[in-house]
This record gives sequence, structure tokens and C-alpha cells, in this order.
Amino acid sequence: MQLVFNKPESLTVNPFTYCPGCSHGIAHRLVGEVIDEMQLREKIVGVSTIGCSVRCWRNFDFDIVQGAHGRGMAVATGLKRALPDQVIFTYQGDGDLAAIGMGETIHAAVRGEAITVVFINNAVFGATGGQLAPTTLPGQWTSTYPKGRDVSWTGSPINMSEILAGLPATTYIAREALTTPKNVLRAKKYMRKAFEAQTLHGGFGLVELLGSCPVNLKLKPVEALNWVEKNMIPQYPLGEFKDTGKEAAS
Amino acid sequence: MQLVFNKPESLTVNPFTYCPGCSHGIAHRLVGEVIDEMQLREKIVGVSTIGCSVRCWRNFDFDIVQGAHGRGMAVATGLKRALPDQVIFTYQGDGDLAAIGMGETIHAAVRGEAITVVFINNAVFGATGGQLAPTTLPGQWTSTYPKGRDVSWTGSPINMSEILAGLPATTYIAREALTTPKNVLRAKKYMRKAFEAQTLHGGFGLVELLGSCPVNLKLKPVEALNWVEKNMIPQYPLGEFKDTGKEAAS
Amino acid sequence: MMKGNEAIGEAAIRAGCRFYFGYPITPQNELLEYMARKLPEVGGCFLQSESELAGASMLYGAAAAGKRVMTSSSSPGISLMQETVSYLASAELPAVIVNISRGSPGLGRITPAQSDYNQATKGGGHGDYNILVFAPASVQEMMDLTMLAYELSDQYRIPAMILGDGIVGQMMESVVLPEPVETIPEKSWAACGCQGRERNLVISAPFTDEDLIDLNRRLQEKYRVIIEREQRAEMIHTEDAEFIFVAFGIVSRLAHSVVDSLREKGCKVGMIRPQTLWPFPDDAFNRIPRAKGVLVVEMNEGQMLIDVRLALNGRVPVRHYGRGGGWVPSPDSIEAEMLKLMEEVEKNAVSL
Amino acid sequence: MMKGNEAIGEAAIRAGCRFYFGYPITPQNELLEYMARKLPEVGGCFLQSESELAGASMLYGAAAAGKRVMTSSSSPGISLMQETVSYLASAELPAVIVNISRGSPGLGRITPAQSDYNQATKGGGHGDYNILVFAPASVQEMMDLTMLAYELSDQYRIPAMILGDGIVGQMMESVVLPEPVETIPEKSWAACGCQGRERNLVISAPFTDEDLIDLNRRLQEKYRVIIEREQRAEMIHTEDAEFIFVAFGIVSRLAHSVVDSLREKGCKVGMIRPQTLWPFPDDAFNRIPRAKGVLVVEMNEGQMLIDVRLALNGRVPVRHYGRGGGWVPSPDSIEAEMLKLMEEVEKNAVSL
Amino acid sequence: MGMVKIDQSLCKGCMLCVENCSRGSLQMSDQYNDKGYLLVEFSDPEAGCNGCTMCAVMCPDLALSVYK
Amino acid sequence: MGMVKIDQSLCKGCMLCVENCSRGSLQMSDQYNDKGYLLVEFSDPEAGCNGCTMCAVMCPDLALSVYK
Amino acid sequence: MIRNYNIAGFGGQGILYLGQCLAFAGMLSGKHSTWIPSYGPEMRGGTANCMVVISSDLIRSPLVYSSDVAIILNQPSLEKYGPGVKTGGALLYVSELACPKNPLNGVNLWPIPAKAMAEELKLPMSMNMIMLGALLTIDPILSVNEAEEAIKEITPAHRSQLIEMNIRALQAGREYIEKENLAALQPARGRGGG
Amino acid sequence: MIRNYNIAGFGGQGILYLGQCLAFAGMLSGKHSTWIPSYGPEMRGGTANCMVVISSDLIRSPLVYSSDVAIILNQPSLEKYGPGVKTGGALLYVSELACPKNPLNGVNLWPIPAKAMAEELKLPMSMNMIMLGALLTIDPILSVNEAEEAIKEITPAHRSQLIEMNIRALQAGREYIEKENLAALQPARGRGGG
Ligand SMILES: Cc1ncc(C[n+]2csc(CCOP(=O)(O)OP(=O)(O)O)c2C)c(N)n1
Ligand SMILES: Cc1ncc(C[n+]2csc(CCOP(=O)(O)OP(=O)(O)O)c2C)c(N)n1
Ligand code: SF4
Ligand code: SF4
Ligand code: SF4
Ligand code: SF4
Ligand code: SF4
Ligand code: SF4
Ligand SMILES: [Mg+2]
Ligand SMILES: [Mg+2]
Repeated sequence: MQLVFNKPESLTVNPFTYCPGCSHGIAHRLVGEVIDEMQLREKIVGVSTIGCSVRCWRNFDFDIVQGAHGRGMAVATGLKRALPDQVIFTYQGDGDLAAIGMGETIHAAVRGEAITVVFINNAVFGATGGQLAPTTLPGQWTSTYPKGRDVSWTGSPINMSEILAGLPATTYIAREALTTPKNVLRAKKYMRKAFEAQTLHGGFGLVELLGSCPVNLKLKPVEALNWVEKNMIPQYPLGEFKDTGKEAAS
Repeated sequence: MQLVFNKPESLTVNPFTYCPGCSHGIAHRLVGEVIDEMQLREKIVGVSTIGCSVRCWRNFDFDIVQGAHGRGMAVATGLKRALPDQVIFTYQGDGDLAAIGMGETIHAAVRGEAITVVFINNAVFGATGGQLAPTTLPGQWTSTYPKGRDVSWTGSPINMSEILAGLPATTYIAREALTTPKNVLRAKKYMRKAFEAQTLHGGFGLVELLGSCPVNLKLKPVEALNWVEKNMIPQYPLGEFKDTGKEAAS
Repeated sequence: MMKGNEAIGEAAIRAGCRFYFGYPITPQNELLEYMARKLPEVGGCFLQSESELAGASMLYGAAAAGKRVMTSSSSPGISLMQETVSYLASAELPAVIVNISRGSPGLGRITPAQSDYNQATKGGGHGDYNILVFAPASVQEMMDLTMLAYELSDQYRIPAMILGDGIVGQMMESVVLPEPVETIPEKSWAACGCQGRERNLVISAPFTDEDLIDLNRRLQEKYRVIIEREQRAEMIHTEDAEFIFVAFGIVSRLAHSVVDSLREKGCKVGMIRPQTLWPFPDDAFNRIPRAKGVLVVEMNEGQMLIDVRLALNGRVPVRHYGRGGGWVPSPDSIEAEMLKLMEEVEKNAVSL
Repeated sequence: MMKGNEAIGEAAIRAGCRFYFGYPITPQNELLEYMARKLPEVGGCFLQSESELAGASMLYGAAAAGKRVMTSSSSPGISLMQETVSYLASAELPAVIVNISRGSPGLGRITPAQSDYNQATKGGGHGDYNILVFAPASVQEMMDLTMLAYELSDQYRIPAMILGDGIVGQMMESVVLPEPVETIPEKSWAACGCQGRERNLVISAPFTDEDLIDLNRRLQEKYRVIIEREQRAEMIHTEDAEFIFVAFGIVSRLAHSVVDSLREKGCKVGMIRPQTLWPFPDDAFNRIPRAKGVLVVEMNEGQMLIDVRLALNGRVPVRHYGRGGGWVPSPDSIEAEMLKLMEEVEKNAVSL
Repeated sequence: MGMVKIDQSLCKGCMLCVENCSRGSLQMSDQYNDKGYLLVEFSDPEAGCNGCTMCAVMCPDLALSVYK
Repeated sequence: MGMVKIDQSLCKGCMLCVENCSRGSLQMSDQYNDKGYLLVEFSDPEAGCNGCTMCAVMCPDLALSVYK
Repeated sequence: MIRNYNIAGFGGQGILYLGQCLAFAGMLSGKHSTWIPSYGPEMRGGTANCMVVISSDLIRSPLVYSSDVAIILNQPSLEKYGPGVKTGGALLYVSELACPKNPLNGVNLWPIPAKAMAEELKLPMSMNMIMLGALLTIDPILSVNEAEEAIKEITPAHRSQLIEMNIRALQAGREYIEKENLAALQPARGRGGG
Repeated sequence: MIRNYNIAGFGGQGILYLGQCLAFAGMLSGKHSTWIPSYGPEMRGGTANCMVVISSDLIRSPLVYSSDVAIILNQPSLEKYGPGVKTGGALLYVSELACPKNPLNGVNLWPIPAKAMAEELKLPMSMNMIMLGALLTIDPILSVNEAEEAIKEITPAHRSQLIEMNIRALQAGREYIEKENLAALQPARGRGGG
């Protein structure tokens, strides 16, 4: 018998420290697989940002720079300008990328920085215990709005992929959900294209991955993914929003 | 003979300290006129932000709070939540609103704060001497990009009104240029509607005013306004981008 | 019984605070979440801000409107607020900021620490300003000093900070609830619409160079008054103590247990426990007539130490025991350090 | 001749800095604009950031890649960077930050000031960390200390700050251009792709509580070495001086003119001029054998004063002359203050 | 029939009023004010001014009052 | 014909693999590991496992290696 | 009178709640008490623990360095906190989930088959309350009644079912000790004020 | 030898440039020199001024408290800086734009019709250079030649037309003083080191 599925090379042997069923684990593995397949391990620098995944450097087996909360894309900008021949990516949660980091996110996209962004949207601040995120759904329970998100008080969820796709300088933007094997495999394809936006087209690529934070949803892992399917996808439609690389090629 | 044009009541007797031909003067006067006409002087609190207009409290004859650079909409949020029955507006430049303040701007709009924003887009950081603004035009000279804005290095200009109009919770968004008497009068109409978005509809209203900074454009005032007409308007189309108040009414 | 973080929230509400703006960060989320639950019940406003920067500016806005307001965070988030703290100070706005600080520098960890003492007391932001800084050592003091913070903050138009750590923030202890404040002083300077009066300006950018120098002069005069009137410290056995601990917050409780045990052994030890870190209780250091040595114990690398040395100005030998980054001293080790100091001082006394 | 702000830029380029990120603010725009013009000419990167926060994080990124980097700002902008400064310190990244500070607090005005001394030297950000702080007093020193800042910043893996004010920033003076640095030391720790080696991590969030305490221990050890080796001060007539000025930056030049004029009148005065503010030149204060009185002159309300008092620890009476908010002392007034101190000390000497 | 009064202490000589008066009723003078600005003047020999206020609408310094 | 190996030190008992195996080849066991997690087990009495790797694709903790 | 407690186990076993019930009961009995969690990213599974102090005098340190009593719900916690129990102190542990591997001299060991008992009660999540009931029977500085009051106090009213279940488990713990007729604990000897 | 200069006028009159030429000329002549603008929001019109010090010794203060020479291009500046000129010092001013209203005892007054001269030269923006030429003729601590070199040094090469115009104006200032045969300035008496 042959080994047909195993840990990617670009991951260390350290176990993940996430909660049972947390989507960060799947997302990490996909990053490792894509980097393996694109043979980027030795020329990549990852930017770890602040959220549950802040210590992803325990698991990613390549150079990592960990910056301040929300400043992932600014750190990546500094890295990319300093290392134009290397491949730079950020791994960011919705709190990091869309709450405190909104300014840096929009401006990096406006500049069309040649970086890749892996954006984990789990509709909540996981690391700090389940507070409102910019992507929290209307009515969704959070520890800071225990009666559910009231859009008249806190506004509606932000669809970052759509906003970023609307900016002229972005190259590739797509969204997938880590809910089923099929989706996970498609997420990997999109992630690869988000890296290729950088490596082939010198542009800004982003893949938004809808995932679950079972602990803060107070659901079992399986139910939590069902919740993502049922509630998040309607708010956050899946698909490729922008692929100017393709346009350029065709 | 009758006096048919004079200083509005809502302005003090202090002269403006702007450069000759600077559009801030016209914008200030319009604010004064609209507040006079809507009889808001005694129930308004203005937020002065940082840019050439930081000391607009010398000229506005009503309560003013001056906050940190870029945080105008956050200050206004604090004021509005504290004083839901009063009328709150910010007066912000493009550097303040769209560079350092991008995060606060987007989030206030996402929340649909019931505030009014008077946004002066003069395509440059006036106060600090003509550096690149997020709204600087491609190829435009600035003191930090003396060879002109190269969009491949700094990105393209940001069209804030269009972005904000795309967010679900904003109520009124319009853009006008302070270049001709006709436009100025239309700007005043839009400004009034931006205030009414708050007073009639409890929503977020913004009027973007294209203006000139002759000193940093290194042009005579008359030429500077011609430059705005010729170069800015193609990048920043004029008109009303959103008016849900109207929709609600009709 | 209540958690320390929640006690701050309850005290704020009892002090009339109805506006909370803040961004999550451990180990102070219980406060944020307490306000999220309770403020709506009393008709107040809880708004989770998109960042600490925005939260601090919302606080600034609501304070400018004349309301009692609060924000809270932990070390990195507090660093982000430093520009606005300087603005609050210069606009002379009352506001209460809570720092449940953590192991640092950088992102650090959520372990307890007292490493933001300098930032809080010497001005982490730019310019010559000060803010009131309170150092609660128990859940009860979390409440009492929060109440006091609102009172003095309003009285002097100065921002105030509650400086705690994860231990006082997370521990539960029983508390006596303070009486709610009935009437909050009028704020004739507030910017809330100028009906029936001259307009009010809440600004941080004076018009002329002289105005800015004047503002500084006025601030310094106010600070002098506060330094004179508002120093607070608990004095423990200081009348006859020869060796004196100085410690604040949770560390003072550990040190207090050592005072007890050393006293039991017949050693004349005592403690000064600053409750205000700014103004620092300098005067307390004039009331230790028999002091032969002072041991400053803190969960940092020697920050309050500076103020103790300045207060003593070379009169009494001062030693430091502390580390940064989330280290907590054990009572045993504190005792050992004090014994070392005692020995050292006695030896020197002989050799003199 | 060159402007002080431009001299910093030129020195940075000669030191091998090729990456500048920053956001405009007066009175340091000449530096930003100099880099904007010159860096592209030498194949470097000038990027105007969307804010000081973003600029500091870009700096962090490029520094992590092993490059020599710079950002600059003035007081409020520097306050905004405090979180990242703490991160830089904890990730042990070399980087040069320039603060051409201004009249504060709050927005303040663009008048010259030295009111960010505490922020720079005592850690405006959270946690127990230090950064190198240099205080140039001339355009030449703007260059020389910038060169030195890069060297030491790399050597010790510690951020460095050039702390100036609008006067040294805006004035022109002739300078001798330093030789460009030929080879920049290899940075084996840099995160730039792990080809041919183990991966590198540039992080500010240790994995365990113990790791964070260890980091702090390591930092403190490094700081001790720096304190021992890198103090710098100019000593002016200190061998026989009875009354000593302490002043840094532009103020030291005003005070120097007073030293000249008082010496002409036969008064034994001298001056200690700290060139490094951190590490503070404590040792210099052991080399003033005849000192009877010390006058600290600064454009703030008494910040370096603290370090002078700590250095002297009560041995010599210390007075302060200064104000915040953009006030500049005149040589005449400095002289008058010194004469007052002299008189006071002599009177007390008699009455003792 | 219109008339425009100019507050010389406020005028900064930017010419926006002159540019926007279709009746040619405003011109630059050769007078400077205290701040060193060359002043505009209302000279309406042909009494063309109709009090349309367009000059004042464009004046960034509130230097003009219009009568009609 | 497939086979799945479970690294018991990594498994957190989240059940995502079980849920996503269409062949019913994975079940929860009644064993806890050191960290207190209930473990999953590969028991494939009917040899239904085809090595499709869907279980491993969904495992957030890299606890599964699949052989075919 | 002073008691220092270390309480530890897996996340999800109700460790923090156990400690809070104990501390509240202390308060209700008129004593001083403190409770402090080892806060941390516990939410991620792994271990959970808290420290409780109950005392007739004002409590100085809420941190427990060496404990009079340790209540242990899994093996890693036993290894971590077992050695910290003072001579003369008590170590209560769930006998199915933990077992001392090294000698603990001078410590009274109280293995309690709480897992089986919980299964018997059909309340698998109630090991924590069983341990508390046992503790207060072994060392009756507080009564089981006071613990019942504490449970009522800290459990939201709308979860009254939980209250009832917790009280049943508490009683089961008490009964186990009483039925087995196990001797009352000797109060720990050691430094009092620690 | 030391000279402290205050140079002031309206924004747009080339005040800062005048000062820079002077300071550069000082440097080219082998002396020490400093220049400092009163930086501020001058760009908004209003007044502009700068301070220059030229000295054979190292310069302590670049700030000028009282000046040996003031060069004044408008009335508000004359009122501000006139009284600061030392006894024995010189006050040069554009006679069409400024006029002393109060006695300035012990100060040598040098009214210069620079506006008319500039118009005559058809270089309306050149009053600053006319004043500089006059200054260096009145107080020849530097030569007009050195000022010419300075102009060449600080003006970008691609603006060579400007260089030529500035030199013409400089010469005009020199000639005016020479033609009128005005006496050389007495060096200012007063505190040297200020
Ligand atoms: C300046 C600052 N503010 C706040 C925090 C606390 N904090 C850490 S992670 C986080 C948000 C995490 O949410 P997200 O980015 O969505 O990541 P997740 O944990 O959900 O994966 C916050 C607010 C911090 N570390 N630094
Ligand atoms: C934190 C901070 N950063 C930078 C500055 C300097 N600054 C003042 S105004 C300004 C930008 C002004 O541009 P804009 O908002 O477009 O206003 P304008 O002057 O063009 O009207 C800047 C960068 C500041 N005051 N505070
Ligand atoms: S808290 Fe949520 S996001 Fe964080 S590790 Fe746990 S499940 Fe994942
Ligand atoms: S600099 Fe520009 S924006 Fe500022 S006052 Fe002058 S013209 Fe107006
Ligand atoms: S009112 Fe009309 S016609 Fe009269 S001067 Fe003004 S613009 Fe000209
Ligand atoms: S528009 Fe106003 S400021 Fe400009 S020239 Fe006319 S009157 Fe003067
Ligand atoms: S490989 Fe496929 S069939 Fe086999 S256990 Fe996994 S999911 Fe089931
Ligand atoms: S998906 Fe992985 S962690 Fe979850 S139960 Fe299966 S093997 Fe265990
Ligand atoms: Mg999240
Ligand atoms: Mg602008």
C-alpha cells in the first residue's frame, strides 16, 4: 500500500494548538500543500498576524515574521519591497484584517502590493473569546452582543472580498468555505491562484476562507461547519470575484 | 439697495487663514450657510480634524471638538452616541479621511453612524506641504513623488464616494466640485442633503467637494480651479451616488 | 463575589458612566463583556470599536460631550492609545482608561505584569502631561478606586487610568458595592450644542505659539495642585519599621504576607503601598523615620524604582526585586530578598 | 550647507539605508522629501505610507528582511508608533526612527520642543524595553549620530531613535560628509527565504510563559552591556567647574554660549551635554569633582531632570529651567537662572 | 443694478471673483493690503453689475458683500 | 482498498473525519488520549475504505495518513 | 483558619466552576475567600486550573504556592500539583483518571471514583461536584449546605435544572465519604499566611 | 567676527532664499554660518523670516535674539524686528514698503528703494537680491563675488536663467550703495557671543 495522504513538507512536526474542529488546522495544511506544490518553501516569507493563528510559526516550516495586530499587510509590504524576488504572504483572521487592520488592508490592495493574503473568516474574534467581528452575521450571538448582532447598532457584516475586488489594483480575489471535502479542495485551487497572482502576475492575490470557530459558536465541530454552510455562505457567496491574471492571459 | 450676499451667522468674524484662492474658504462658507438655513447652529457639534482646516473652530461659530488626525469619524461616533438628538458633522480632508483615517471612515460608514461628513478632496496633503494623498491623480506632482504619481508604485487614486456608496448602511453620498458658481451652488444643495440624511433619515450622509490647493499645485488660484475641472473631475465624476432617503420617501 | 474586571465595570456604572467604547484583548475581556451586558440595561451605550485607536477617539468624542466614559485594554492596545491620551490631556477631558496589563514587550503573553508603569506615569504619549494613575490591589479597590477615578477626573479635568494586571483582573473576591453616584457635576465646558450660551470648544491645537505655552503652564499648575492633594498610599507598620517594602497592586499583597511573617519573626519591617502611582506618594517617604533600607518589589525590571529613588533622593539605600515579562514573585523569594537587604545594610553599617 | 533634516537622510543613505517608509508631518518633512528624491537614485525604496502605524509596520517588515531601514515623524506620529516600537524591541530588530519633535501635548504646534524625552528614554510603549536615543546638537551631529545609530542598532539588534527638534531639523549649517559604509554586517537571523539554512523566525510572541521571561532577561542583559559601553556625552570645562549645565540638542548650544560668557566673567561653569539620552551618560556625573550645583536646561517641564537626579542621587543640588509647549529659552534667561542657582547655593553654604 | 463692497482686510487677491464676474465689474487694483496681498476693486463704469452674487459665491475669503 | 492510520497524539475527536467518510470506515472509540480527547478509530469491517482521503482532507489536526 | 486550594483537570470538566462554588460557599459561611483562574488560552482544550483561598482573616495572597488541599481531575494535573501539597494536607483525585506515580510523603491521599459515580448518576459532567461534596465532608470547614447555596447563587436562575443536578452530585460526593466512613481530614500543618 | 541677521518680509518675497545665499556666501568665504527659517504655516502667505549667523568662530546659537543687521521687506516685519537691532547695528529696509514709525536709537538706518529698482530691472521678484547686494556693500564682511558663487551653488543648474537674473539684481544693489557713495557700516557694537 502506498501513502496517499500525509503532512506536507512545509509544516513542522509540532501539533496544532487549535481547538478540536477549528478550521485553522485545515487552512494551515492547505498553505503547506500549496507551498509544497509550488516549491516555494525556500523562497517564501510568511507574515503571521494576531489571532488564534499568531503562533502559526510553530507549524509553518519556513521563514516567518510576526507583526502587530492588524498590520499584516503593512509588514508584508515592507518585506516585499525589501525582497521583491521572494514570495510574501500573510495569514490573517477577520478581526485582524477587517477590524483593526482595515486601513492597512485597503491601502495594500489599493497599491496592488505583490503579496498573497490567506484570509480566514470565521465570523468572530476567536482568540479573545468570541466577540463581535466585522464579519459576524446579523443576529449572531457574540460575547459582546449577547442578544445577537443588531445591524442598526453595529452595522452589517463587511464583505471584504467584494470590496477588494472592486479596487483597481487587485489581481485575484476568491472566496471558498472549508466545510466539505469538495470545498476544501476548491479552496486549495483558489489559494494556489492567489499565490500565482503574485508569482506569475506580480499582483495582489487574496483567498477568503470561510471557516468555523466551534468553541465560540458554542457548537460541536460538525454542527459548526453546518452553521457555516447554512448561514455564512448566503452572506458571503463563494467563487472567484476577480482574476485579472486570467483576463491578461486570455 | 438691499444686502443680498453676506457672511452667514454661523461663521465668526475671524478671517480665514487659508492661502489665497484655497477652496477651504468656499467650503467653510457653505457649511455656515447650510447650518444657518437649517437653523442648526445651536444644536450642532462640529468635529474639526487635522489638515489645513484644523483650526476651523476659529471660523465656525458653534460647538466644535477637534480630534486626532484621521479619527474624525470615531470622534463623531462618540459624540453622536452621547448626543443622539444633536446634529454631528465632521469636516475632513482627503489625507485625514482616506489615508490615516481609512479604517475609521469605512467602519463609521459600515455602522451607518447618523453623522454628516464634509469631505474636501484637494488631491494633496495641503497642510504639510504638498505630499501624495490617496486621491492624488496619476502623474500629478507631489513633494514626495516629484516625478509624478506612478500608480505601479503607489497605487491608483481612491474614489471614496463610490466605495462608501457601495456599503449598505450609508444613506446619502454625493460629489461636487467647487470650481464654478454653478457647481458651488449645487455643492450647497448636496451638502444640505448630506445633513438631511442625518436630520430626516437618521443616517450617514457625505458630500465630497473637489477643491484646489493652489499653493501645492504651484498654480494661480484661477488656474488651479481649471486644473480641478480638467483633471480631477474625469477621475472623480460628479453627482449623487446614493440617496436612500429619496428612495425611502418615494 | 465578583471578578476584578467586572468590579471595575460595576463601579463605573455606579459612578454614572454610560458610555463604553473598546476593543477586545485578554486579560480584560470580562470588563468589556460586563459593560456589553449591563450598559444597555441602564440605558447606556456599549459600542465595540474597530480598534483601540477608534475606541479612544470615540471616548474622546463622548467625553467632549460631557459624559462619563470608559475604555479599557491591555498593554499593546494601550500603547496604541498614546496619541489620544496626549490629546485628552491637552483638551483637558475627563475620561477613565483601564489597563489590565500583560507580559511584554511586543505581543507578549497574557501573564500578569506591571511593566506599563513608566508608560502610565511618565507619559507614554508625546508632550509634558500627566494622567491620574490608580493601582488597585483587591477587587474592592478595583471598585473604590474606579469610583474615585471618575470623581477626580471630573474635578480636575484630567484623564485617569486604572492600572491593574491579570491577577487582580481575573480574581474573584467579595466586595461591598458602593452607593451609586446621584448627581454628576455639570460640565459647562462640554460641546453639546450651544443653545442658550456661547459656543464651547474642545480642542487640542491652540491658535498661537503663546497659547500652547500657556496651556502647558496651566496644566503644570493643575498638576502641582494634584501632586499636593491627591497622593494616596497605605502605610503598613511604617512608624517603627526599619526595613520597608514598596509594592503596588497584587504584588503588595504578596509582600504584605511577607511583612506578616517577618513581623512574626520579630523583624521590624513595614510597607508603603502606593494607591496612586501618579501622583506618586512622595510624602509617604517622609514618614518612615526609622528606615534603614527600602526594597521595591514589582513585576517589572525597575520602573516604580525610579520614583522611589527620586522620593528618597539618596537618603535611604534602595534595592529592587523584580522581573518583566509575566514573572510573579513568590512570598518566599520576596522574604529572601528582604533578608539579603537587611544583611547587606547591617554589614555596611558595621564597616562604616 | 545642509538642513538638519536632510543631513539625517544623507547620513542614512551613506550608512546603507535603502528603505524608508513614513507619513508626512511637520517639522520633519524635509527628511521625508529628501528620501523621496534620493532613494530612487541609489536604487532604494521610498514609500509614503498611509499612516505612521502602517509606516512603522512596513519598517518592521523590511527590518525583519535584514535591511537597513528608516522612518521618521514628529511627536503625535511617534506616539502612534509606540506599539510597534515595543514590537521592534521584543523582536530585537535594528531600525532607525527619527523624531523631530514639536510643541505638545495633543496636536500642539510645530514649534521646537524636547517634551518627548520620557517617551523616548523610558519606554512610551508597553513593557520593559529600551531603545538607543541620540540627541544631535548640530547638523554635523545629525549626520554623525545617524551613522552611529545604524552601526549600534545593527550591532546590538536594538531600535534606535534620533531625537531632534524643529530647530536642529530646519537649520542649515555646513557639514563634512561621512564616508559611505562599504559593507553592512550580515544578518544571519533575517527572514528572507530559508534557502540553504534552517528557517528564521522574527517574532514578538514567545511560545511559553518562560520564553517570555527569558526574552526579558536577555534584553536586560543586552541593555546592561549597552549602558556600560555606549554612554556618550560632551564634557565642557567640567574638570574645574563648580556649576554645571546639563542640556542636550539645540538647548546645549544656547547654554554653551552662556558657559562662554560666564567664563569670560570669571565664573567656573561647565556643561555636560548628553549625546546619548539612552543610555543616559550617568558616568559623566562621576567626573564633575568640584560641582556645587547643577542646572538642567531643557525645552520641557523637567524630563531629563529625572535622569540627572538619579545620576547624582542627592550628591549635588539640582535645579531645573524649562517649559513645555514650544518654549525656547534665551541665553540671557539661562544665564540669569544660573546666577540664581549660584547665589542660592552660596547662601545655603553659608547658612549650613 | 448691483453693487459689491470689498473688505480690504479680507481680500487676498486670488482673482476668483474677477474670473467669475461675467459683467467685468471687478478688477485687480494696484493696492496692497497690510498682509501684502494685491487687492481687487469694484469698478463698474458701465454699471453692468446686476447683483448676481456670482463673485461672492466664488470668493474664498468672504471679502465681498453684494447689494442689489 | 484503503487504509487510514490515526496519530492518537494528534487527534482531538472532532468527528469531522467520521462525518465525511461516506464508507463508514471511521468511528469514535471510547479511548481518551493524554490531553483528554476522545479518539477516533479506523475500523473497517466491511473493507469499505477506498483511500479516497476525504477524511484526511477534513481533518484539522493532520492526525490521519491515508494508504491505498 | 486558612485553606489554600489548587483545583485542576482538563478543560471542560468544570474546574473553574468547582472553584467558584467553593469560594462562594466560603463567603456565604462568613469567611474571606478568593478565587483565581489560571487564565490562558484554556478554551483550546488542554488543562484548566484555579486557585481558591478561604480564610477567617483577610487574605493576603490569592495565589497558592503550596496548597492545603489539591483537587485533581486528571493525570497531568496530578503530576503538576501533587508535589505542591503541604505535609499534612490532602490530595483528592478522581481515581479513574489519575493515579500518583511518585511518593507524596505526608500527604493524605483521597482517591474518589468520581467517574463511575457520575456515570451511575447519569450525570457524566458532574465529577466536579462529586469532588466538592467529598471535599466538604472530609474537611468540613464549610458545610455542604453552604455549597448548595453557592450553587444556587452562581447558576443563572433559568438553568434551575442544572442547579438540581449539581446538588445531587454534591450529595453523592458527601454520601460516598460518609458511607465509606472515612476519617475527617487533619487540617494541614504548614505555613499559615502563605 | 560675528554677525547675527534677521531677515523678514512677506511670504513670496524670497526671504528664505536671501538668507540662504547669505549663509552660503559666509561658508564659501571660509567662515562658519547657520541659517534657520521661522518655519511655520508660512505657505499661507503672511510673514516669512529667517535668521542667519556668520562667524569666524564656531557658532553656538543659530537663533538670533538681537541682531547686528536686520533686512526688512515689509512694514509688519519692520515693527517686529526693528527694535531688536543692537545699538550700532544696521537696519536695511525697502523704503517703498516699510518705514520706521518709532525712534530706533543708535541704529543705522538704510532705506533702499528696492521696489523701484526691481521694476527698473524688470525683475519684480528680485528685491531680495537687491537688498543682499546692498548689504554686502555696506558691510563687506563677505564680497559680492562670494554671494554670486552662493547663488550658483544653491540654484538648480536647470534654472540658469534665474541665476543670471539674481546676479543682476545683486549687482544693482551693490551699485546703488556705491553710486550713492554711502559710508561703510560701522560693525555693530553689543554683545558678541549672543
Ligand atoms: C493591539 C491589539 N489589540 C487587541 C489584541 C487582542 N486580540 C488578539 S487576536 C484578536 C482578534 C482575533 O480575531 P481574528 O483576527 O478574527 O482571528 P481568530 O482568532 O478569529 O482566528 C484580538 C482582538 C491584540 N493582541 N493587540
Ligand atoms: C498623527 C499625525 N500624523 C501626521 C500629522 C501631520 N498632518 C497634518 S495634516 C496632514 C494631512 C493633511 O491633508 P488633508 O487631510 O488632505 O488636508 P488638507 O490640508 O489637504 O486640507 C498631516 C499628514 C498629524 N498632525 N498627526
Ligand atoms: S477559539 Fe475558535 S478560532 Fe480559535 S482555535 Fe478555538 S476554534 Fe479555532
Ligand atoms: S496649503 Fe493648500 S489646502 Fe492648505 S490653505 Fe493653502 S491652498 Fe489651502
Ligand atoms: S454681483 Fe455679479 S455682476 Fe456684480 S460684480 Fe459680482 S459677479 Fe459681477
Ligand atoms: S475672490 Fe475674494 S479674496 Fe479673491 S480677489 Fe476676489 S474679493 Fe479678493
Ligand atoms: S480514505 Fe475515504 S473511505 Fe477511507 S476512511 Fe477516509 S474517507 Fe473513509
Ligand atoms: S478529523 Fe482528525 S482530529 Fe478530528 S476526529 Fe478525525 S482524526 Fe481526530
Ligand atoms: Mg476570526
Ligand atoms: Mg487634502
